[in-house]
Amino acid sequence: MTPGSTILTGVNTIVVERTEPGVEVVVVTGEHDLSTAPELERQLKGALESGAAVCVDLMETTFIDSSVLRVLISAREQADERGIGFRVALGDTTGHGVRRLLELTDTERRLATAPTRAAAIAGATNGPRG
Amino acid sequence: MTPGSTILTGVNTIVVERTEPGVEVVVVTGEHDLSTAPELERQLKGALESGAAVCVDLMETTFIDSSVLRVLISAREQADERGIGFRVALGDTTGHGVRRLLELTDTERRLATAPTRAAAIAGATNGPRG
Amino acid sequence: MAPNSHGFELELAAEADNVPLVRHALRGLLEASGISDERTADIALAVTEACANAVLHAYHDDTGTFEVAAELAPGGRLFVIVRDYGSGMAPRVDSPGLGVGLPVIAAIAEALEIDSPDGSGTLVRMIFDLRADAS
Amino acid sequence: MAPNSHGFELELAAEADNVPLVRHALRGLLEASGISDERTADIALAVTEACANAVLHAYHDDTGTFEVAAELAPGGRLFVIVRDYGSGMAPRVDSPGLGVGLPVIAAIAEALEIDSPDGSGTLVRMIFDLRADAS
Ligand SMILES: Nc1ncnc2c1ncn2[C@@H]1O[C@H](COP(=O)(O)OP(=O)(O)O)[C@@H](O)[C@H]1O
Ligand SMILES: Nc1ncnc2c1ncn2[C@@H]1O[C@H](COP(=O)(O)OP(=O)(O)O)[C@@H](O)[C@H]1O
Repeated sequence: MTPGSTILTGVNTIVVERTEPGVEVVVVTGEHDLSTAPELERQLKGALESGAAVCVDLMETTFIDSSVLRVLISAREQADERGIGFRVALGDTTGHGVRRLLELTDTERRLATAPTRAAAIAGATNGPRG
Repeated sequence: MTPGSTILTGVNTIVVERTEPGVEVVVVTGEHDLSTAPELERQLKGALESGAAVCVDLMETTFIDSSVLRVLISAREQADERGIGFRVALGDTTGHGVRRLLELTDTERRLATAPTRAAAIAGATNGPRG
Repeated sequence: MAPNSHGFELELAAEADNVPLVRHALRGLLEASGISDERTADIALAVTEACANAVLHAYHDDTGTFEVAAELAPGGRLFVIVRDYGSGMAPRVDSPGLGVGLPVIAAIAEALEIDSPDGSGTLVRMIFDLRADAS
Repeated sequence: MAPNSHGFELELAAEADNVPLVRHALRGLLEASGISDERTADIALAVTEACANAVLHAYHDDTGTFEVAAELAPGGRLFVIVRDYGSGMAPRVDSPGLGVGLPVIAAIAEALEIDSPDGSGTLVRMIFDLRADAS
């Protein structure tokens, strides 16, 4: 499944960055829903199997639906089970559509969020509960 | 929590019978919902910890809601995990209200049903997948 | 609170033990109207799920009340409203329930309507077709 | 299928890749009407969840279509209908979803109505209050 909505809004991407040692940063840009959730799930699975800590960067995410939220919650649970550091960067630049879903479902804490990408990377590399 | 609806319909009871060797028969009579689901959960927990096989007799059950269905499904899952024989007796005398919920949610198979109490006891004492 | 031949209204504490009372009133109404046992059981299931939601989800740790109104309408229909004054619809990823309540109601009722009047809980309206062969 | 200033109608294959198209049409309509970005995002979320249900639950292994109609109404309201011709509401204890779709819609919409016309799928009607401060 390709990110089918790219043509519509230009920048709906999922990119894994390995620029910092010991952490895989999964950068989610634009809007994501059931059409891209399986791709996100695959990328997160790969990151969780890499042995490194995992940071999901939602700083430039404009929209997610409950399919994407399910994938994020399940990644966090898997990380905890395996003792892998995990954080979600969720900050001022994150879209209202993302915050709204987390608020409504009261899941912000469940995702282990940090307010910037740097804080999320630091949190993730300090271990699962760092 | 006492079965608060007893006064209304006379016979809403949960009784554990140990008349047959090697099997605890949890007999559910009348109508059951969130008001009695916790009591059913307790009785099933006790039965599952007894070491014996477990049969849930719904032959005289007239009504269940999704709280009760959740308890039954979870008991079946626990039985499977621990290798305990488990069957639910669901037959001609079982109320329409019970069948309807199982049909709608397509959960009859998930509960490991048998059409009579005798068949359920036989199935349960033959082991989890007997 | 007195049932009559056309309907009933109940105001109850949001406690599990009160849900059977609602089914009791509902059966009284439907039996007096000659509705089939099968259809009555279906409707009792849907209404129970709506009441269960008011009891389990509306008030978190608080106490509160819920109201049930049922009315037989011309044309072989039953209107039922279940209303609470709790949090309003609050989606929970960790619901202790099986998660089939709303779809079960929607499957049995001809129409299910959920209103969330600002700051005053949840109002669930259900319309049931009373013919025995209605699905 | 052409959007105009008052609304739009779409008929789409029940496939995940088509759901972003619905949001695109919805944003076009709401932006042209000067609705706040926040409220637009809320409504996009609710409508996405309704479309996701048509795509994920209505047709099991079959293929099918779903329709979306949106209409701006006087008084600052938006009516949206999402309709499929699938199985009708089928509660599943093993839904692959998070189980928050219907409550999320109910929490965002002023009113959510679910009809299950006999043997012809599911019709979901949503009414949204377009004022920015509506919850
Ligand atoms: N009256 C209500 N007040 C607040 N939240 C509700 C109410 N009814 C339903 N909900 C929310 O909707 C969700 C789905 O309800 P339902 O389909 O009945 O499944 P369940 O109750 O088993 O979780 C509930 O988990 C809850 O978060
Ligand atoms: N259009 C539909 N057709 C058939 N079943 C549906 C439809 N929409 C919802 N459902 C049923 O209602 C359930 C609850 O839906 P929802 O609250 O969106 O949660 P989820 O989709 O995450 O399971 C679904 O699991 C499904 O069983």
